[in-house]
Amino acid sequence: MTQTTYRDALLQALLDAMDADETVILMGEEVGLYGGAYGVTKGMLDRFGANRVIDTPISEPAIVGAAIGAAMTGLRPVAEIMYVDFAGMVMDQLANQAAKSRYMFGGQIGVPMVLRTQGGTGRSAAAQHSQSLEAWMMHTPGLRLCMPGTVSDAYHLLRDAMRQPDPVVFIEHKGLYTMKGEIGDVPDAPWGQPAIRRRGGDLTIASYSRMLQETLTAAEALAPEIETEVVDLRCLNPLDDGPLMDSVRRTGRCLIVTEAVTTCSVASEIAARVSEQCFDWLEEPPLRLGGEDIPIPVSPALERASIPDARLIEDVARWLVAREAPSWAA
Amino acid sequence: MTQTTYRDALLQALLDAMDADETVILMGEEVGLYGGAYGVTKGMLDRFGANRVIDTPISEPAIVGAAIGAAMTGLRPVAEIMYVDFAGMVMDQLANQAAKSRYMFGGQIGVPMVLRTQGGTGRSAAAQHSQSLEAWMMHTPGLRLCMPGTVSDAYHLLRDAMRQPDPVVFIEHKGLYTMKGEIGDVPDAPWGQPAIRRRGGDLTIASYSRMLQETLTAAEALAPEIETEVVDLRCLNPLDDGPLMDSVRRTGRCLIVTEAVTTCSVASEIAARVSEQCFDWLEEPPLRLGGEDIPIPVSPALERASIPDARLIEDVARWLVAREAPSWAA
Amino acid sequence: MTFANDAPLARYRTMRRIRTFEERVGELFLKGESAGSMLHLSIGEEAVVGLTDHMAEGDTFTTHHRGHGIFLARGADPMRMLAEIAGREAGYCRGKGGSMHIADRGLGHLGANAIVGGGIPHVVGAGITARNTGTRVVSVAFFGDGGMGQGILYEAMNMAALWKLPVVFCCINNQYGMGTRVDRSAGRQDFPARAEAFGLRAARADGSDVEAVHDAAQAIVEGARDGQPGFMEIDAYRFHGHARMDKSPYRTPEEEEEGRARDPLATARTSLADDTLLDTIDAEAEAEMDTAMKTAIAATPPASDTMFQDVYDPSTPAPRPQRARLADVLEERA
Amino acid sequence: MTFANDAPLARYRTMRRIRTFEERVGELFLKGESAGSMLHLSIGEEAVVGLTDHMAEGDTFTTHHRGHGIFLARGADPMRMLAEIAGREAGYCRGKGGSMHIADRGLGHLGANAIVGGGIPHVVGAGITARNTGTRVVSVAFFGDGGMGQGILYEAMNMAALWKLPVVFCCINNQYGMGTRVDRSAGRQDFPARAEAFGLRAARADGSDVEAVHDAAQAIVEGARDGQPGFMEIDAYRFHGHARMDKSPYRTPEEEEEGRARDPLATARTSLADDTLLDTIDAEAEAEMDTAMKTAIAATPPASDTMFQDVYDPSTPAPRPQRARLADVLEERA
Ligand SMILES: Cc1ncc(C[n+]2csc(CCOP(=O)(O)OP(=O)(O)O)c2C)c(N)n1
Ligand SMILES: Cc1ncc(C[n+]2csc(CCOP(=O)(O)OP(=O)(O)O)c2C)c(N)n1
Ligand SMILES: [Mg+2]
Ligand SMILES: [Mg+2]
Repeated sequence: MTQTTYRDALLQALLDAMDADETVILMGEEVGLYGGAYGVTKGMLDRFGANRVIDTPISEPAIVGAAIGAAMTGLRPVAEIMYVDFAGMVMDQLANQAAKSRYMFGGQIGVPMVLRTQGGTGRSAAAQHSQSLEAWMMHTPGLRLCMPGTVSDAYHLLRDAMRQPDPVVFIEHKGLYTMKGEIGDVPDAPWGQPAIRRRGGDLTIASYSRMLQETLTAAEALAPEIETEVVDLRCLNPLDDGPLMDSVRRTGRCLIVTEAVTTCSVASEIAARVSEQCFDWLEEPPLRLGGEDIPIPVSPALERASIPDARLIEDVARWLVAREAPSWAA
Repeated sequence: MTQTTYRDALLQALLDAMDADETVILMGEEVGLYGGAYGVTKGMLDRFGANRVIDTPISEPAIVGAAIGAAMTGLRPVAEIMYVDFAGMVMDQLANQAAKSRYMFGGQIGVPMVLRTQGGTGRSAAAQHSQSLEAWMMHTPGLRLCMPGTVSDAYHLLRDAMRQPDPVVFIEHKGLYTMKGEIGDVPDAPWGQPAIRRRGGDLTIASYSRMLQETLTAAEALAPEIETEVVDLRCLNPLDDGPLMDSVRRTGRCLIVTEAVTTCSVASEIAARVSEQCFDWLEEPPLRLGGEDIPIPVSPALERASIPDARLIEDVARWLVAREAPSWAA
Repeated sequence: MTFANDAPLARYRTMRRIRTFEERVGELFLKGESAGSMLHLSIGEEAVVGLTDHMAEGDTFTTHHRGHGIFLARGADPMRMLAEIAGREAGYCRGKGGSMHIADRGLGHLGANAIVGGGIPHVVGAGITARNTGTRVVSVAFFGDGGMGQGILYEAMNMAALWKLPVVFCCINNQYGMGTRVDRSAGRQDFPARAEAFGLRAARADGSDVEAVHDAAQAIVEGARDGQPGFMEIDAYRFHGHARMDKSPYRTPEEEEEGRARDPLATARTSLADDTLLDTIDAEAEAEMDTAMKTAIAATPPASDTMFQDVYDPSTPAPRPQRARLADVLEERA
Repeated sequence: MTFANDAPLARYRTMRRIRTFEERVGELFLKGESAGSMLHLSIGEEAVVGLTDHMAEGDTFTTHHRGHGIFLARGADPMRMLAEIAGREAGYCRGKGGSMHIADRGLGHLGANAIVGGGIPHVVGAGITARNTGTRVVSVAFFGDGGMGQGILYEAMNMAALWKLPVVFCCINNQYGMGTRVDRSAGRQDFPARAEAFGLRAARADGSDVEAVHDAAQAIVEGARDGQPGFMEIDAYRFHGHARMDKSPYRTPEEEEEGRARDPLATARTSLADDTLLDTIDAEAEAEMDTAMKTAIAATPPASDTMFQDVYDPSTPAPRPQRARLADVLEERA
C-alpha cells in the first residue's frame, strides 16, 4: 500500500462516494473553484460539475439548512463549514433541525447528511479559528459525531459517514492534513466503535483526532518502561464505550487526552463513564488532560502552551503509573 | 418576610436594578408591551419607557449582538432569549463574541451583559422548547452561568448578575415561575459559590434549577433514614467546586441530578471533578441522574418519563446508601 | 356533491374545513386533551389555500408553528393531526412532535417548525434536489411576518435567486408576532421589496380574498417551477391570540373587529352566493371534524418505551435508558 | 509639512500610510515574524478613508478581518498594530488577538472580527447607547461583500431602521470573498437596494476615487448622526490574494490587471498633481512604517502566564492552569 496524506484520503473518500452514488453532493464555502480552504476538495468541481459541487455564499446557517432540505428529499449532501468555530451559527439547524427531525416526526423523515468541518489549534489562527467544539455535538442526541485521527480513518470514516441514514458531524483537524499514512483495505475498527491503537497493561489513554497522534508519540517514548494502551475513540456520538471500559478494567488507570477546553468536555464525559463503570478496578482516578479553560491566544508560544502535547502526556503518565513527579509539579 | 414567586422575584430584581442604575436596559422579544413570554417583565415598559425596555424583532443573533455592542459602549443590557432552545442561533455571538472579547482584545473591552433565558420541561412544549443547554455555556470560557433554583436566588443572583463586568448567561426554569418562597435580606451564598441547602452525612446530592426542588423533596422523604446533604450549584461557570468536594469527602457518596441530556452534560463535568478530587474518600462512584439521551417528546407522559423526579432520586439514593434495589432494577 | 378540485367552491370547502378544524383544536385544549397549550390557530389565514391550490402532488413544503391550515390544504387527515396535537400514538408523529412538529413525508410536508424561520432554508435544499433530479417539483416555505426578522430567510432567498431554484417563500402576514404588531418589528414594511432586492419575483395579495391570492400566486408558483424563485406575502389578520393562553390585551377591540371583518370565508360566501350549497359544505366539515375529534381523543398515548425510538435510524442501537445504566453500575457493586 | 486634516492631501497621506503598512505586514510574514499566515491585506481598499474622514472623536466602529487600513485611518499606532500582528506583548491586545482581533477602546475600535458578519450587530448596540445617552456619536460597521451573505446583517439593518439609530453599515466590496467573485455569491448584486428595502438610506461609491467616496459618504454618515441609519458600498478591488498563502489562481491575470488599475492611490496622485510633495509623503510613510516594524519585531512575546489573564475581569479568579489541577490530584495520592 502506498503512503498518502490525511487530506488526500479525505479527497479519495469524497471521490469514491460521488462516483458510486450520484445523490452525493458537496456544498459549502470555497469547496468548488477554490478547492476547499484546506485544499481537500481540489478538482471536485471540474470532475462533478456545479450541480454536485456547490460553492455557496457565506451563509452558514442556510448552508446547513439547505443540506437538511436536500437530505430530506433524497440527496446525500456533504455540507462543509470551514471552521468548527462557526458552529455557533449553525447549532440551531444542526441541533434543533437535523438532529431532531427523525424523532419529532415520529421516525418518518431522516436527515442523511454529513457536516464536514475542521478544528483545533496549530496555525496561530486565534480564538475564533482554533477551537474544538465537539462537546456541543456530543451533547446533542440525534447527531452522530466522528473525529478521525489517522489517515486510514480519514478515508474509511468519511465513507461510512456518507452511508449513514442520520446526520453525521465529521470534524477533521487542521494540524493533520499533511500527515502521511496508509489507507487500509478495511477500516481499523467497525463504524461506531473505538480502535485500540496500541496494547499495554499499565495505563489506558483515551484520545482522538490530533491528540491521538500526540498520545501515540508519548506511548512510544514511555515504552518499555510503561506499557500504554491507546484507545482511539473516533466515533464520539453515540459512543460505544465497551472497548474502553474493558481496557481500563485491565490497566486500572485511565488518562483522557483532548484538545478542547477541559470543563464540560468530551474528556469529562469519558471520565464520568469510567468512574461509573470501572470504579472497583481503578487504581487511580480517571484523569483529564485537555486544553486550558481559556480562549486560544494568537501568540504561537501561548497557543502551544494552552493545549497538551506528547511531553505533557508522558509526564502525567509517568506520575500516574510510576509516581515520578514532573518538574512542573515540584 | 412575605412570600413571593420566582417570577416576581425576578421582576423585583430587574426593577431594583433599573431604578438604581440607569444604564441598565432590557431588550428582547416581547419583553415590553407583552410583558414577557412568561410574564416576568410585566409593567416594565410603562415604568421605564421604550428606550430602556426594548421590544425587538424576532432576530436572536442580532439581539445578542446588539446587547454586546451596548455593553461595550457603556450600557448594562439585559437581553432576553425567550427559550434557551434558541441558543443554537446565538452561540456565535455568545461564545465567539461576548465570551472572548475581553480576552482577544487583551483585557481592554469587557462585555457586561446578562442574557436572560429559560429552559426545561414541564409544558409539553416538545423538542425545540424544552431543552436544558447549559453544558454548551459551561464549556465556554469567558461566560458566567447562573441557574437559580430558589425564589431568593432568583432575586439575588439576578441582581448580582447585573453587576458583573463579564457576560452572564442566566437561565431560569419555566417550571419554577409560580413557585413561592421568600427573598432573603442577603443572598443564601456569596456570588459564584454553591449553597448548601440541607445538611446530612450519608450522601451528597448536587443539583441546581428545578432539579434542586425535586432533590429537596426527595431528601425530605428520605429523612431520617438517610441524611442527605444537598448542594445547590447555582453558579455553574466558573464553578467553585470547593464546598461540593468538602461535602463529598464527608459523605463518601455523590449523586448529581440535572434535567439536561446526560451525555456530555454538567453532571458529567461534576462527576469527573468528584472522582478527581475525592477519589480516596468515595464509597461509591459519583453517579449522574439526568435527562434521557433523547429529544423531548411532546406527549406529557413521555415528557415526564424522560427526566428525573423526586421518586427516582429517592430510589437511587436508597440504593446508593442502603443497597435497597428499586423496583425498576429487578 | 362534487366539484372541480381547483375551483372557488373547492377552495371555500377547504377553507371551511380548516376553520372548523382549528375550532376543534381550541376545544381539544379546553377539554384538557391537548398536549400542552402551545397551539397556534390559523383562523383568519385560510386564504393560503389560494397558493396551495397551485401546488401539485410531489411538491414539498415546510411550515412555521401555525401550520395546521396549510397542511390540511395539502391533504392532511384531520384525525391524525388531532391525534398528534393530543400527543397520541395515532398522530402523524406518534405523539412525539405535537402541534408544532407535524410532518408527513408522503404528502410532501417536510415539517412544521417551532423555531421561527427554522424550516425556511430546507426548501432551498429541496430545490437543489428538484434541480439535480430534473423533476418539476416546487418547494414552498410558509412562515409568518415574524419570520421576516430572521436572517436565515435572507440567506435562503439569496441562495434561491443565485441558483434559480424552484422555490417559493410565502409570508403569511397576520400583522402580529405574538404581541408585536408588524409596524413595531419591521423598519420598512414592504416585504416584497426585500425579496426583489435579492432577485426574487415577488407579490403581495389580500388575504381576505382567496381568489385574489390564487390569482397572484399563479405567476409566483409557476415561475418557481420554471426556475424563477418567488416570494409571496399574504396579507391577513390573526383572529385570535397568539397561542391558547393569550387574550391579546395588546390590541384594541376596534382593531380586532376590523381585522376579523377581513374574513376570507365571509368574502368567499358573498361571492359564491349559493347559501344552501355552502351550508351543506359547512355541515359536512363539522361532521368530518367531529368524527376526527372523537377518534383522536379515544386514541391511546404512546407506550413509554417508544421514547427511545427514532432518535436514530433503527440500524443504530437506541439510546440506553438511564435506569438500565444505573442498574448496571449499582448491580455490579451489590 | 502640515495640511488640513480633512482634505484630499491628508487623505492621500492616510491612504499611503495604509498601503505601506500593509506591505510591511507582508514582509513580517515573509520574515517569519507574524503570528500565523492569516493576514488579510487591505491594499486596493484605501479609499475607505473617504468615509472614515467623516467620523469624529468618540465615534465607534467594528471591522471585519481585513481591517488594518480602517483602523489606521482612525488613528492607530502602526507599531502597536504590527506588534499585535506579530503576537507580541506590546501589541494592541498583548499578543492575544492578532491581525484579526485588533481593537482599541480609546480610539473607538470595538474590535476586528474573524467571524464574517460577527461585528456587524455590535454597532446596533452602540447606536442604542448613543441614543440613550444623548450623544452625537455614530457607529460604523465595516465588512466585505462576503458579509452580505450573513443573515445577521439584515437583522441588524432592520433594527437600525426600526429604531432610527445613528449607525452606518459600510460594505467594502472588493469583488471577492476568498475565491468567490461576487457574481457567484449574490443573487442580485445591487447591495444598496437591499439596504433600502429595509428602510436605510443607501449609496454606492467608486472605491478607486477617495474623493467620490468622501462625497457620497457625507450624507450617509451625517444622516446617521441625525438618526437616519445608512448603508454605503465602496466598490473596490482586492489587489492580492485572500490571505498570505493565496495566489488567487481563480482569477485571470487580465482581470487582476484591470482591477489593480483601479488604484485609489494612483487616482489621488493624478488629481493632486504635486509629485514632489507626494513623494515626500510617501517617503515619510516608508520611514514611519520601517521604524514601527523594527520596534515591533524587537518586542517580546507575552509571558506564558499571561495566557490565564483576561478571561474574566480581574475580580474573578483566573482559570486554574491544568498542571496545577493535576498536581493537586496527584500530590494528594502521592
Ligand atoms: C427563533 C424563535 N424565536 C422566538 C420564538 C417564540 N415565538 C414563537 S411564535 C412567535 C411569533 C411568530 O410570529 P409570526 O412569525 O408572525 O407567526 P405567527 O405566530 O403570527 O403566525 C415567537 C416570537 C420562536 N419560537 N422561535
Ligand atoms: C462566519 C465565517 N464564515 C467563513 C469564514 C471564512 N472566511 C474568512 S474571510 C472570508 C471571505 C470574506 O469575504 P469578504 O467578506 O468579502 O471580505 P474580504 O476578505 O473580501 O475582505 C471567508 C469565507 C469566516 N471567517 N467566518
Ligand atoms: Mg404573524
Ligand atoms: Mg470581499
